[in-house]
Amino acid sequence: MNNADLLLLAIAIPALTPFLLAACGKQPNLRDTVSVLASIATFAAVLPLLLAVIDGARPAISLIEVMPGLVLGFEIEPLGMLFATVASGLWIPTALYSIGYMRGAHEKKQTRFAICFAIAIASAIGIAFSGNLFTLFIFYEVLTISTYPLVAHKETPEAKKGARTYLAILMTTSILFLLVALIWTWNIAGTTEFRAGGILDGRLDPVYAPFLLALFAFGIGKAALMPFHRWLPAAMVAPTPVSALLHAVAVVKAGVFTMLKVGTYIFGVGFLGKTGASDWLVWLAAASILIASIVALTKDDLKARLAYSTVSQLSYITLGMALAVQMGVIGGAMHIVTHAMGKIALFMCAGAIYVAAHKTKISQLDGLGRKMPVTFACFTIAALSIIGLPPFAGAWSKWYLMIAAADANQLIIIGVLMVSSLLNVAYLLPIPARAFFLKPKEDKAHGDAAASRIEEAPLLCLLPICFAALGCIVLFFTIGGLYEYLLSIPIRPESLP
Amino acid sequence: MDPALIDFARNLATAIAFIVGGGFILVGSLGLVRLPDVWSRIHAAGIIDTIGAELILIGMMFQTGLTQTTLKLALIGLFLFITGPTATHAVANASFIAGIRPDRLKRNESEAVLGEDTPEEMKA
Amino acid sequence: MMSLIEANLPALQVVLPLVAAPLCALLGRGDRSWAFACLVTFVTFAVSVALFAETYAGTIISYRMGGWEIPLGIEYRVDRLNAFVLLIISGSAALVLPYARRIVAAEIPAERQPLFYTAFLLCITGLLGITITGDAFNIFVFLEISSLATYALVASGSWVNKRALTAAYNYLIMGTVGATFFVIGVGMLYMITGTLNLADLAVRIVEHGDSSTLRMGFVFILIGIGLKLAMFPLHLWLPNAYAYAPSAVTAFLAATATKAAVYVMLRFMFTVFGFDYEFQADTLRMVVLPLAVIAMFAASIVAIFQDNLKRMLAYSSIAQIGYILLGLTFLTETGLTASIVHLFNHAVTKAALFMVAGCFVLSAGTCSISKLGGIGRDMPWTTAAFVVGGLSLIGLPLTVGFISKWYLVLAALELGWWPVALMIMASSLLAIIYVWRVIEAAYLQPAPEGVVRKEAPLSMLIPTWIFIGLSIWFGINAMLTSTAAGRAASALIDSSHILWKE
Amino acid sequence: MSDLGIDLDYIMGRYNYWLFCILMMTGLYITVSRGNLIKKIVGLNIFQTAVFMLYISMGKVIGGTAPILTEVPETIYSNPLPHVLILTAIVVGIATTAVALALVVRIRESYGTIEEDEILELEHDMDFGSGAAQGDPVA
Amino acid sequence: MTANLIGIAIIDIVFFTLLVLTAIAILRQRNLFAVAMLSGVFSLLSAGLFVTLDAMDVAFTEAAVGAGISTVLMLGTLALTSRDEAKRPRSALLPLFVCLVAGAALVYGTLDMPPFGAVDNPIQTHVAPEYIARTPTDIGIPNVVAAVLASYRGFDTLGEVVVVFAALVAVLLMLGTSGRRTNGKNGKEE
Amino acid sequence: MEHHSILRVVSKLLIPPMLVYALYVQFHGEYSPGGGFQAGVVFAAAFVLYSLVHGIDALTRVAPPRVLHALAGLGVLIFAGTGVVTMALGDAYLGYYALGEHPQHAQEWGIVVVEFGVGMTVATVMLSLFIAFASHTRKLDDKDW
Amino acid sequence: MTKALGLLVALFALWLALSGYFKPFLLIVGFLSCLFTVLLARRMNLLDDEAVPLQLRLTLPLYWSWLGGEIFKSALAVSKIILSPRIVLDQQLIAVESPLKTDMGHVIFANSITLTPGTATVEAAPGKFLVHALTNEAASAEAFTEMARRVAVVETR
Amino acid sequence: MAMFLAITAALFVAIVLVLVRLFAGPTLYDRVLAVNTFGTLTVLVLSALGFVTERPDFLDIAMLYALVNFVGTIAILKFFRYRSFGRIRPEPEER
Repeated sequence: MNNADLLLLAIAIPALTPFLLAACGKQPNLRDTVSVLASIATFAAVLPLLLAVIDGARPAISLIEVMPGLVLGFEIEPLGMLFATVASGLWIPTALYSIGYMRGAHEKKQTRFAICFAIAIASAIGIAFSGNLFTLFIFYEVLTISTYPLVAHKETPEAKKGARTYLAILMTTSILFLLVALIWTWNIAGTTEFRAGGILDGRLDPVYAPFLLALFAFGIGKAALMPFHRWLPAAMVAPTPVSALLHAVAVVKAGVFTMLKVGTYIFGVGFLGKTGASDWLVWLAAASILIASIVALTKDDLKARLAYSTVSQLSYITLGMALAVQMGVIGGAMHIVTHAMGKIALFMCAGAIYVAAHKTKISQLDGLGRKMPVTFACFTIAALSIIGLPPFAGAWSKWYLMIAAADANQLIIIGVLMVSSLLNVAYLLPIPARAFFLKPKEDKAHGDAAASRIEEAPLLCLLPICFAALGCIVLFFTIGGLYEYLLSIPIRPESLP
Repeated sequence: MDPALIDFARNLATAIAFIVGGGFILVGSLGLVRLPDVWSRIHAAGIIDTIGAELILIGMMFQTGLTQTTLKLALIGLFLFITGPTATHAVANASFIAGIRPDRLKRNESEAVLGEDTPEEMKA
Repeated sequence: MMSLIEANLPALQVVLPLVAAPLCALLGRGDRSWAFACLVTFVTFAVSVALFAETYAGTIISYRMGGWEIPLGIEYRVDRLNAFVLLIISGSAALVLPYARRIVAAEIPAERQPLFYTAFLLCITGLLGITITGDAFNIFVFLEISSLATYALVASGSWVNKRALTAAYNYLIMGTVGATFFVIGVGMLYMITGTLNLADLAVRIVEHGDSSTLRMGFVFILIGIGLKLAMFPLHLWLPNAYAYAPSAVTAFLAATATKAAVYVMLRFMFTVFGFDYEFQADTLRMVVLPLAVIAMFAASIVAIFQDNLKRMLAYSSIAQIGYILLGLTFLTETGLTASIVHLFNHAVTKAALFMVAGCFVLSAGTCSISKLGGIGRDMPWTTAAFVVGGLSLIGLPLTVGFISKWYLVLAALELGWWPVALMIMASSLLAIIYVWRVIEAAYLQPAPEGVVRKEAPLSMLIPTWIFIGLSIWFGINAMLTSTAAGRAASALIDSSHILWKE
Repeated sequence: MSDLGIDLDYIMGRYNYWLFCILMMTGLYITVSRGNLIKKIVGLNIFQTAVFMLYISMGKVIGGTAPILTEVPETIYSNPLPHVLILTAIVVGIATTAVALALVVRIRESYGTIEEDEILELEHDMDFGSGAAQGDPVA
Repeated sequence: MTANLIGIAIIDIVFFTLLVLTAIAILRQRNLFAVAMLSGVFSLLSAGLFVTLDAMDVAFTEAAVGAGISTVLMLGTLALTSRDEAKRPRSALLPLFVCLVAGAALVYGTLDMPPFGAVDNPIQTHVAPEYIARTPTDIGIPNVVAAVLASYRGFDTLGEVVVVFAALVAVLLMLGTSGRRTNGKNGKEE
Repeated sequence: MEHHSILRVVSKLLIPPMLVYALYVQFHGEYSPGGGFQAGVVFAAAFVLYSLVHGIDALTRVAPPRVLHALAGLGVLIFAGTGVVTMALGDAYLGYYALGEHPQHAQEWGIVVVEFGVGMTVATVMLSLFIAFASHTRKLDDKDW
Repeated sequence: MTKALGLLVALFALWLALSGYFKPFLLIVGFLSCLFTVLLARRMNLLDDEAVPLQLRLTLPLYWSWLGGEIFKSALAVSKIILSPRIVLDQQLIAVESPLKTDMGHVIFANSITLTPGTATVEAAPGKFLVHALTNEAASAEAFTEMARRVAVVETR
Repeated sequence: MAMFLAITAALFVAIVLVLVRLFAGPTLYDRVLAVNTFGTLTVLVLSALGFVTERPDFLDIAMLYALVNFVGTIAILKFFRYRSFGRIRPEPEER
């Protein structure tokens, strides 16, 4: 089996899983087994690809020419491979976790949930492997639509409203800006292929470059750049596994990943740096980082706070791209991984808390740490990773981003990153602190009996959390390999043979 | 006979027919406007339908001589001759049944014709 | 025999359904006439496939009715453009008719069904005739055949809802005014050129030069056809006509009627008038373009507030016609490609969507969105078809709608018309809203109490899904449609003399 | 003539068309402005007939005769083509009228009126009055 | 210009004046029976006009249609509907505006039209003379209109027949084939 | 004797000539104004007159709607079928030259046949339309007017 | 059968008068047309004395010419009324006895009354007519009897 | 020829007068009467026009109209009578 086949397989497995799931929708156990097996199989297909890519292979395949000159095709390069690995890798724990969560919370329509979940993963991998912007756009939209039912899963009025917001913003931005940007790109470059060094250099009048970049930056709504970030908090009405995987990993990372791809392979870092087209984006991203952090401080709802945190963290990656230096790309890419690890753990914790204690507000968590020690320990680790303290993975990505800012002579940005870290501390650490150190409030309604029944979440929930928290630590020590790997992201145009 | 003379005679005949017929038609149409009610107007229409129309057609026949066109004109005359009064009768009948009566009726013998069972509306 | 058929293909295209119509009326019983009509449409479809294949390479078939020389007699002229449109029309017919049986049986009294199918065949005849003919006045005649049949078809919705009658009446008045305007326009052209043959007209219009008569001929034809194709301020007949016509009729009309009119518009605008003069181009760009843009927004916004699914889709059709006209007003090859490709794409999508509405009507007895709660569970396949069709309406990738939007935006960008490109996209966002209302109702709302809804019968599901399949297939592999449309467009542009063409 | 600013030939060459324009406008006005469904149809007929006249007058040759050939040589004939077209158009017109009238009959049966305003009121009631949803059958 | 030609021109104008008067009478008349009659008169006057414009066949058709079928059908409809048009205030401004714009466009279109009745108009030189010149040899019948109608443009006529047939289908679809009423309520009298 | 006997007698006198006149118009379309359409209308008018005087039921007895509808379709088929025949004979659709050796006769034959189809359709359709309208309501009694 | 034949002959004469062409084709078609018409007339039950008035004497043209004179005279009378500056009418509805035996005779009589301006038949009842007359002179009974006498000559069975 | 023009002119004057009656009414029977008379006049005008346009052989139109006009008049009366008085007038059995 060669790499191209593997590539197809990596997409096909999650893409075909829904059919299997639908077929065995009547038997929950079988269905959930299929779900887990599929996630493992996908990862198994992705891993050899990763190894091949590390070896320098660039498998490519083009499926069909949709319109003259517009190809539906895949090509793997380091950045995409990284994203695919993260997405598929984290699917396994999430699959396990969601079994526990969904059963624990007695959610309805679990089959639909599993199906949409699988489609979402398939499209995330599709995004990762896209050989051109057009293909990427297709999977981008599939991702949006397949996650809509997940967000609206509870079918309550709030869920519907949140899902509407989610859909409206993502669709609006993608169609109104991204598609136009895509067509514009195609119009001037005659192709939408991802090429090292970009395809616009020499074709696009530098005067227009900022505008095209703006179309991209706002068009990629999944990157949650302010002011188009509202969907992310709105989507928090979804069941927690959804928030965990999709809104910490697949969906938002698809957004920033696209951002990186566009910066690196469409515009080209060199072109961006030369023309200064992305300067404005640097400032916008910086503003986004700070404002989102401040908003996060004001939120009492745990998931909402995490969501705003995500908004803020995503802007780091956008910032990395906008800095238009190699280190920025590397830092951004690295942040994809580290933040994913951290945030998924945090969300899973939030879910565990909901399943075990039915609590969603931070102010209700007082003293819960003693009842759920493992959960909150993991929460603390992940939080520290997000904040960027060694020995947790988050430290490295922030480090590289700061280097990038220095490379780009944006000293103020370094300051911004510092301030942001402080804000992270301010909004994340109080949570475990309350849980561990404060006394539980008297709950008149449920009484002590209810409170005393709270214990750790089901094992299926707990295991993935531990796994993710562990990942945060392990990643810190193995970052060298990742850095080496990321250096292979081509920045300059390949010299023609 | 002199063809010119025949021509003249023929034109003269046409002219007379036209003048008389046209005169009747004008008078009839004037009557249609001037006369006070349906009943009297029926007679004005009668002038146009009968004497006026026929005379004009006859005048035309003089012009065409003995050709197929003459036959057609004669046929038109015949049709008008049959349909004209019938239509007039139908109008008169309809307005009679509708209960419309002449303004100042000098003599009314309608019961004599219709008999005892004449509906109220028709007696008007 | 084969060669005889082959030589007379263009005539057969129209004559087949034409001869079939009276026969169908004579057959007498509903099912028999249905089967016969189906058979005829299949054969007709085969004929248009043959014509399409023949013209795909670029041959222009010219068929002389009665064997008379061209300006004397009536010419049938098939080129890439109208072969494509013929394919759309006969293909839609061949799919809608099999679909029609069950829903027609439910909506139309049994004794009227043979007449219904006869009218259907007549409508097909008219539409095909409009498309294939190369004679300006012949267009009018066949336009009226299709229109009269359409009025009857729309009015036959009155057994379900009496408003079909007023809808048909309004359609009739506006349609007739439109046709008469068209006749005035053709008369003016005839007056200054002395010919009715479209190709001959094109040549002689150039010879005779610009004149106020030519200009007004242009305007009257534009308005006349505009009425028929529901160009924005002239669209008032469409929503009710589509909403209250029998479901099968709506599906067919939405797929074909306005499309044939658009074809006539294209043919006149490009082949006949050819934009030698500022006046025509200015009219299109200063008047029709803004109207098209307004249509895209206004109609979509109105669609959002409709509770009747069919009516909502009808308003959406007006908006989609706006897209088609917009592509036309660009006066570029890409713009035309966009228009032509959208002809096909919208036909496929809208037919499918209206068919879904028909399935809802049959099973749920209503197509009121507020009463379709939870129908996604009861009728999974039908609703799924709606979702895919809706996505295509929005213009998401992997559906045909995307292809159209792509070309349209591309055309706008080529001209550097930024605001237009953004507006195209903005209006498709409105489509999201109205499509999503239905999807949300179908999946996320609870079903009304005590309602039993069964999945639509296969005879209706299969045609619906064929349309959906087409709209996916040609969304993924648009080579055939976009190449065909591109070729047709370039042929049109080549045949016309656009004044700023390099 | 031209120094007066009036070109008599020009006017003579067009007066016929202008007259029919007036007639067309009258017909169109009746169609658009009247609320009675039957009257609209009558207006439509007038409108169409005026168009027919436009066609026929363009086919006229002054000094010509009907295009039915005679033995007389050198006869000028009027243009037969507009005649043919208008024959067809008249037939189309009567067909349309018949369909329209049939519709009016049915409308009257269903609505009890043939006045547009009253029908609109009834339909407005159907939409908003009873609270019935728009998509519902109203037999 | 002989006296005859001037005479025809005058007849032309007289007919036209009568037509406009009739049209205005139709506009103002509220009794629908009177409207039906007036529309019959209208088509009869136009038939006369067609005769003066050399269009015998058209006049023939218009007379047959206007006086015969059209009136009878309209009466048949009136018998089933109502006699009078309701008196209702309607804003006449918009329709007036529409008509004036359409009329202005028409008049503008006539400005460059080839003059009425001239022998060298494009339409008299391009296709039509061919018909007149070729009919005797091609088809061998004197009525050129019939030749064009049934042979040169026979397909148009086929379309015309189909239109008539379509009208039948349409009317029967709406009113029923048996002639008996299908659905109950209808004002036998209002 | 009914109160409109005059009308009855006159209509009886008039109908046969009207029919013959209609047929004359039908078959002289090539020589003088007229043709299938006009003939059809006059033909129908004669029947309308009959029904006006003798009632709609008498008319439907003489000309049953079913037959009329069939004939209407048949008329279209005659016209369209002529085209199919010429097509089968190797000429174009409605190319009458295929109908005979002598070109002019072939054309004339074609025109006659085609016009016959027109006349048949128009007459029957017009009559059917009248019947459809007239019988859509309560029957008009013969004496009722 | 005689009626049918008579009608056929009459109709064919009408055809010839209308046609004026004596081409074999047109003659054949004409004959067939007339035959067809006769068949239709039979189907319509028209073949009786009223539709085929073969029984009428040849004196009909004579009667017509007399009637023409009458019409002319009464037309003049009515014209005088119309043209007079003040219109004076003596309208009346009078019953007129009809001595005629056949329907055809009745019709001829009634139509003759209507044809003569100044009088018009309004309603027909068995054996008598209701006639509207414009003036006293028009309503004079002698004129009607004279007319009835002349119609009777034409009518005889 | 002048004669025909003259008679046409006279007929036109008559037509105008008849139209005045037609427009003015007042009863429907006045109008029917006017229409019928108008028909007769039109037959004459059409015949005269045949002569004016020098093609008198086409009297068919006039003949057609002479026949059809009658049908029209009868139709108007029949339909109008039924509409307005059909109910008032007793059914035949009752008489």
